[in-house]
Amino acid sequence: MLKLIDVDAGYGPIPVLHAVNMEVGKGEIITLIGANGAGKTTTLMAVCGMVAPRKGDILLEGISICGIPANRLVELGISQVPEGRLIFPDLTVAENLDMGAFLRKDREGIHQDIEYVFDLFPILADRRHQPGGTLSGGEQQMLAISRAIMARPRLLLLDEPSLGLAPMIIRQIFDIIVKINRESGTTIFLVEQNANQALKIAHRGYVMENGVITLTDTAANLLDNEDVKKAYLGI
Amino acid sequence: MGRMEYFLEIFFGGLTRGSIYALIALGYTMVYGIIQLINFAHGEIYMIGAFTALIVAGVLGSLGMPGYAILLLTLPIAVIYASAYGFTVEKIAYKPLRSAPRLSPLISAIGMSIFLQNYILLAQTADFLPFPNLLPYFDLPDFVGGILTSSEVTIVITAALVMAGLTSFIKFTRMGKAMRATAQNQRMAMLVGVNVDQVISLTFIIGSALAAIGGVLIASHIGQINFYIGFIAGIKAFTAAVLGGIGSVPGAMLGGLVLGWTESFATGYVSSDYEDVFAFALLVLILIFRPAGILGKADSQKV
Amino acid sequence: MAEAGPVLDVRNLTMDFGGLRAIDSVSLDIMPGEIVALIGPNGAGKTTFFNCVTGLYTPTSGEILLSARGQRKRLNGLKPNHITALGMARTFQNIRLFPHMTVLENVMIGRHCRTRSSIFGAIFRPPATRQEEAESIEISYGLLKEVGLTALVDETANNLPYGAQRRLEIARAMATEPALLLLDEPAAGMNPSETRELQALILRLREKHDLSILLIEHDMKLVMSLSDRVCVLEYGTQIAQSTPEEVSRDPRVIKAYLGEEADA
Amino acid sequence: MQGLKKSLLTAVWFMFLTFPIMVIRVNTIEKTIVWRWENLALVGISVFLLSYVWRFLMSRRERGNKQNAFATDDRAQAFRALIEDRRIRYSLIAAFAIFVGVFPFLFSMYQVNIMISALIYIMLGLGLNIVVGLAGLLDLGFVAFYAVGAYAYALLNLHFGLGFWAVLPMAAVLGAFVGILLGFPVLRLRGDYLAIVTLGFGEIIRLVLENWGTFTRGPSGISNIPRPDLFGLEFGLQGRIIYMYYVVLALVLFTIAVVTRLKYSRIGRAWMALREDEIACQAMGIDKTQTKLMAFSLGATWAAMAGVVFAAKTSFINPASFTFLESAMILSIVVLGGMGSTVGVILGALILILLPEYLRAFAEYRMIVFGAIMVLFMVFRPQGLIRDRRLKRRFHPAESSKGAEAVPTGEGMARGAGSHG
Amino acid sequence: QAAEIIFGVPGAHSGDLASYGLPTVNAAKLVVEQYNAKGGLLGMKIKVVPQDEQCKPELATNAAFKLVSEKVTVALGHICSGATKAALPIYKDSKIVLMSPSATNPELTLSGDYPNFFRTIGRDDNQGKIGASFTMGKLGAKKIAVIHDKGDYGKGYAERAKEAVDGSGGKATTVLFEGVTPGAVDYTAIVQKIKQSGAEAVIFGGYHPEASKIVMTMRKRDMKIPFVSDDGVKDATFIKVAGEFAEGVYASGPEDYSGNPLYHQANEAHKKAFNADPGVFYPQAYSAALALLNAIEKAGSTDYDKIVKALRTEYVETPVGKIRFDERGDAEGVGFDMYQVVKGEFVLVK
Ligand SMILES: Nc1ncnc2c1ncn2[C@@H]1O[C@H](COP(=O)(O)OP(=O)(O)OP(=O)(O)O)[C@@H](O)[C@H]1O
Ligand SMILES: Nc1ncnc2c1ncn2[C@@H]1O[C@H](COP(=O)(O)OP(=O)(O)OP(=O)(O)O)[C@@H](O)[C@H]1O
Ligand SMILES: [Mg+2]
Ligand SMILES: [Mg+2]
Repeated sequence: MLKLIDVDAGYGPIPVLHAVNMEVGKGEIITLIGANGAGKTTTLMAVCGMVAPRKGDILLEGISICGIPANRLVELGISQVPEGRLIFPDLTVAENLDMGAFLRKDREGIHQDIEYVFDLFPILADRRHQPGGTLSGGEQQMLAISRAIMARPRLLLLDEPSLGLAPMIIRQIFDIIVKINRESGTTIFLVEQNANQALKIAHRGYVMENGVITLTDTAANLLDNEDVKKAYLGI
Repeated sequence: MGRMEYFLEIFFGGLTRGSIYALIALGYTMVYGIIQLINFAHGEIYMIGAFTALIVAGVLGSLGMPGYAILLLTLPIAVIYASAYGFTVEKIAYKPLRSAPRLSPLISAIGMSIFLQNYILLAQTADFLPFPNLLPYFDLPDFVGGILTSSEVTIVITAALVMAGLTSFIKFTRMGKAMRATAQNQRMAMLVGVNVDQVISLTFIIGSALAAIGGVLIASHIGQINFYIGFIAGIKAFTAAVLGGIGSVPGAMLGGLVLGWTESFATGYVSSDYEDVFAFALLVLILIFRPAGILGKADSQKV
Repeated sequence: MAEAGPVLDVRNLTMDFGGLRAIDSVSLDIMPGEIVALIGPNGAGKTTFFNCVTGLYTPTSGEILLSARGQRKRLNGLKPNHITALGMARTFQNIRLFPHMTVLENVMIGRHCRTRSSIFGAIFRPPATRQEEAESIEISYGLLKEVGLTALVDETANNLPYGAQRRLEIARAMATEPALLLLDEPAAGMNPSETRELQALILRLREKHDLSILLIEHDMKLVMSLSDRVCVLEYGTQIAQSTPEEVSRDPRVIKAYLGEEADA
Repeated sequence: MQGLKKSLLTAVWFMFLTFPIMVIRVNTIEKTIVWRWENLALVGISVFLLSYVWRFLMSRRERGNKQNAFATDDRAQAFRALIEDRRIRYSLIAAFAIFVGVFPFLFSMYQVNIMISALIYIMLGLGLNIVVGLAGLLDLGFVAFYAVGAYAYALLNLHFGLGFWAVLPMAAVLGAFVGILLGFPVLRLRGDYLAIVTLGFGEIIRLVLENWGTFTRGPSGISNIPRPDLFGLEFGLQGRIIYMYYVVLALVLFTIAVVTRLKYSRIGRAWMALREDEIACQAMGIDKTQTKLMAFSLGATWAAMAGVVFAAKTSFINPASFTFLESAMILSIVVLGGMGSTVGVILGALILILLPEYLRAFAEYRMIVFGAIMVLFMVFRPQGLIRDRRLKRRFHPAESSKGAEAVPTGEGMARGAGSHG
Repeated sequence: QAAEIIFGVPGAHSGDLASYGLPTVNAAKLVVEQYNAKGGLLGMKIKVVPQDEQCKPELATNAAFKLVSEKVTVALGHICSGATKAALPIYKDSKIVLMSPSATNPELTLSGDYPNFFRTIGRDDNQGKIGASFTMGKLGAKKIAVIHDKGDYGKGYAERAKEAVDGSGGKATTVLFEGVTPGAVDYTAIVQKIKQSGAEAVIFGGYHPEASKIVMTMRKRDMKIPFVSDDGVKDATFIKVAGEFAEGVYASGPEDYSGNPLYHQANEAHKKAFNADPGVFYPQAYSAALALLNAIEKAGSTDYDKIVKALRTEYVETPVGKIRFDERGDAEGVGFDMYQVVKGEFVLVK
């Protein structure tokens, strides 16, 4: 479904990614783990068109998506839970969700999906008329995930969705990710610090160090890998 | 003459002036709302709108067209041209500065304003030019006849209609929604599929169109224009936008009216020597008690 | 030093946002040298509690008392900068460094309330000012050494990796010479090995600076191993306050926060 | 090919855009119309050509953004190495100092006169730089304090016969006082609200000067303001101008010294921190209001002093000199030069004040060219001419080796810093 | 000696007051062209050097220094009195004659400080008195509203007029004395205030843009009271802009020159050359240019003292009449008459 070929990317004069190769199959959950500043977010940004690769190519279902602006990629079915959540602070929770479905035209479906995410995160239903900016950190994270779901994406990019969430909610969120993947066949590209949990739900994983993919394997193998254990699982 | 009548005259005078301020203020507020830029060249767009109208009306007039036909053709052309200028100015002077430090586009705007003023000065004239009265004349009932003129009524009604239209556009259409989202977070707006460049262009186009309408209305009412009219009107309209709460569309309207009334009443009951002093003093006072303007929201950023 | 009284004494703190009661009559005290963790589900009011205590929000009701630097003071109604000067410092849930200033300067800002030099001092640079400045640099540098950032003193803060930014925020807070340090999710976004380093750092700081610490954290492993006492909030009310072990067994806490298979 | 099409389209668009204004001239009274078709062709051709230049510059800018990592670093490094070589640096500085010192004897009075203007604006720019560049308070009414200083001198001289040197410190104090007075109620306003309120204050002060005729002589202004004296010596016009030049130069040097010291002081750091994040600042124990007020009134002090100099230089003042446009110009100096950077502000002032003078050759096209240049400058140099650099501190290996970890000294860590705008 | 006569034209050529300054440049160009076509002056070509100063005092000093450094022979200009005051000492020290077509501030000539200053326009103080006595006498108004534009010129005029009214021994009173903001979006409020004050006539000090706006607003509201103003208003542009509403407006101006063929000739020349009607102060500027060049011609030299002497002794035919200059620098024969707009033209009120 998604393929990164020898991608180099960075910000202004600063290079971050070096010849990154990745592949995400249809309906797969893959996870990208790595230390702070390794370049995980940058990878996602390159995929969603917010950072232009300097070299290499990114293919979505075999078609190059380099140079396509981010807003057009949403039409192609890529949706994202960005780092820092980026809630629209003055829009209410409901309006934020509505924005998530910006490109959709089916009112009925949108309505249903709003109910669906309120089911997933009941606290959002309680806060539905509160401006997004006043939500607590965790509530904002839930809102960001819900908003991404609202776009009914084919490929969902998640940047550290468990950041700042209570343990119970983290588990819940990972369950939800699996659920979305199973129920609607959404392909999931998960970036996580919480490598342990991420690898538990993922099919395959990539490890990134300083902008270079150093290791890739099935999630189960990575969980057993000694280096990974030491560096990322804290065991 | 009765005190009441005098009061009403002053009141409606302020309402007319305020409506014009409001129309221009909308452009400031929308642009500010979306890219946090004080678009100092906006006053010039208003001026260009009026100038284009003058030229078009002149050409049509010389062809011997009847008054209403002139108005019907002139207004849309002025609006189109002002929008085209607004659009182009954004592309040249602001778009390359999207990721620049915050004050850079402000300076670019000041430069643009100087440029446009002198462009008109050189291409047309420095002199004041008579502006034909394009507004329809109709008889008002006797009891308001002494207080109001028909052009004032036209101005107030047009302004109200335009503003109602704009409000519902922003509230109910997809584009309006996209505008609000872009205003809050451009990156995220892009990530939910909003074409941010397009939204920003549209904002400039709408703002410029409103300014052109204001320009044509007030030029018809006052009967003259020159290349410098944009500057003062611009500063006032900007003040109005801030007064109402910059970034807020209803705020700009309210701010325009409040400013118009303040000036009008200051002249009427105190002295026009200090008309502007009152206007700015009011601004300071309001902001001291409502730091985000009358309708502005204190930002709901959380720590 | 005041004798063994609590450093921070919060009584019946309540905070309303419009109709929403974010904190409902919460009481909490922190003894000298103690590390207390504040946990609870998202939106429980933990950050709000911090904001009330540090003066960013004005609480609806309740008492906040701080005993530090040899005096005991009621904090209600004081401005945040005043409270910091009294001996309490904090970090933020969303990192708030001064992005375009250097690492060293960031820490030196923390020295602001402990130094005196005025405009005239700045212009004429009398010996006193020069000495104060030199001292500031020395202390700040020392703190950077403690958090392991000396290699980056001249880097601007926005160029730092995330983990380094967190540590810088802590160093900056320490520069204000607090008796009580408030940390809002310091381990968020860190991987387990980084978290372990953080834990060591916090303990080191406590040792060296006679520090009490109030900590918000969702990483249970960190909370359990670090804190002397844990206070649990849910919907703004306090549902438990006890040792980490007891709290982790408390059924209400498990139900509200940890979830069934608490694997910490 | 692609470029040709683009340029053609651009040309057509601009021909459409400028059509009514450039081509048609109407006389609504006599109902006559003049068509100036030649202008249309002119617009078309020049836009067509300019669009190539524009695209070329744009692509260079893009490339600069993306790939200057090594290329320009080399150049910059080489340049810096040159500058940092002591001998070269000192001889450069000495040469510059000598040039500035003998300037009045090399050039005509006109040149000296406009240089005095530029120096006054350097003072103003540096003053505003404290407020905008360092403390991040957008002040659009800076000219109010300038007016306060100018009028203080003019009036004190008129009524009490006080001289330049007596008034200069008085005006400084007065400026600070007015700064505090105006700043106090409004400094809790955020960002652009502050901007408009200061704009309002600027206008209010000007209007009061204009309307309060009995005190200020209203719009007709005050004339015959004496230039500074030197122990009562009399010079001719030329002598007075040259003396004025040195007086202003000395004041500018004083300003630079003060601003530089402030910038790297405890107060200066607090200003910068305040500019970056107010909430974090408060949490670090900085008194927001007090610190802002300090910046605001210090800026006002400088504006007032510059005002005194200005009044002495022109020997005539009236309220028309203190319009909003003047504030805008001073702000442009700061931003165009590079916010926060002293050298930048100096360059900014020289460019923005001297440019219109040297554009006199363009006669009536002077201001349109000036406006265009302002836009282009910002577009192609958005962060200003000189980017403010933070002072680096080198720690001695001896000191660091005691630490828990090895500390690199200088080079390695300095790279990349400052490359963020 | 330079092989050229440099004819400086400093004034506002950009910014808000450009409309007052640019006509002077045109006038200078036309007159100089005439001379050059005849082979120049004293065997030298004349070159017009405009210098923009936006009516700002500090820029005016720059412009003056610039002209001095370019060895200007004579200068026509400085449009605003303020800029003129700031620049005059520089010309004085460099011994250069400056002649303004528009600076009306009395001090400029009355103070005696500037022997090098001349003007082809009358002084505010005279005009104000004329306006007031005309309004009280001929028009018989008892209650008079005096309005001005807060500017140097307008306010000066209005103050003189007010003095005259108040000092008339009860013949009439000023019922309103206020300044309007030039360039304001509209003047409805002040007009209503005039109406409310019960004034029987309005005296306005200022320029034509504000005057026309106020008059139009008054007339559209059926206020038919007389409107009396100054020579900043007595300008063709006023009639052009105000159109039918200009009818009946009084404005004082230099002694009647509508019968002067030179005046019409100058206007025609402008229309021919620039394809537009001339703006304000054009006749004064045209006259000043003629006067200056004539003085050089008569003096037979570009020597300062000789030019000054010629200006004071030699009469010259100009669009504003046959003039020469008195000791103080005011043009003799540029007194003021009162005019009224009748059928779209200013005609002398007998
Ligand atoms: N906007 C930016 N401009 C310049 N450099 C940046 C920018 N954003 C990130 N970087 C740098 O790029 C590198 C990689 O950052 P990235 O955000 O991709 O890391 P990450 O793996 O997502 O880390 P984290 O776990 O902290 O989110 C870091 O060194 C960072 O400092
Ligand atoms: N300024 C505000 N205005 C309105 N409501 C607010 C405001 N600040 C916080 N709240 C609400 O108060 C509640 C508590 O928020 P708080 O940030 O304290 O939660 P928290 O315990 O820190 O959660 P998390 O662990 O997710 O950060 C939330 O429901 C939030 O929506
Ligand atoms: Mg990341
Ligand atoms: Mg929180």
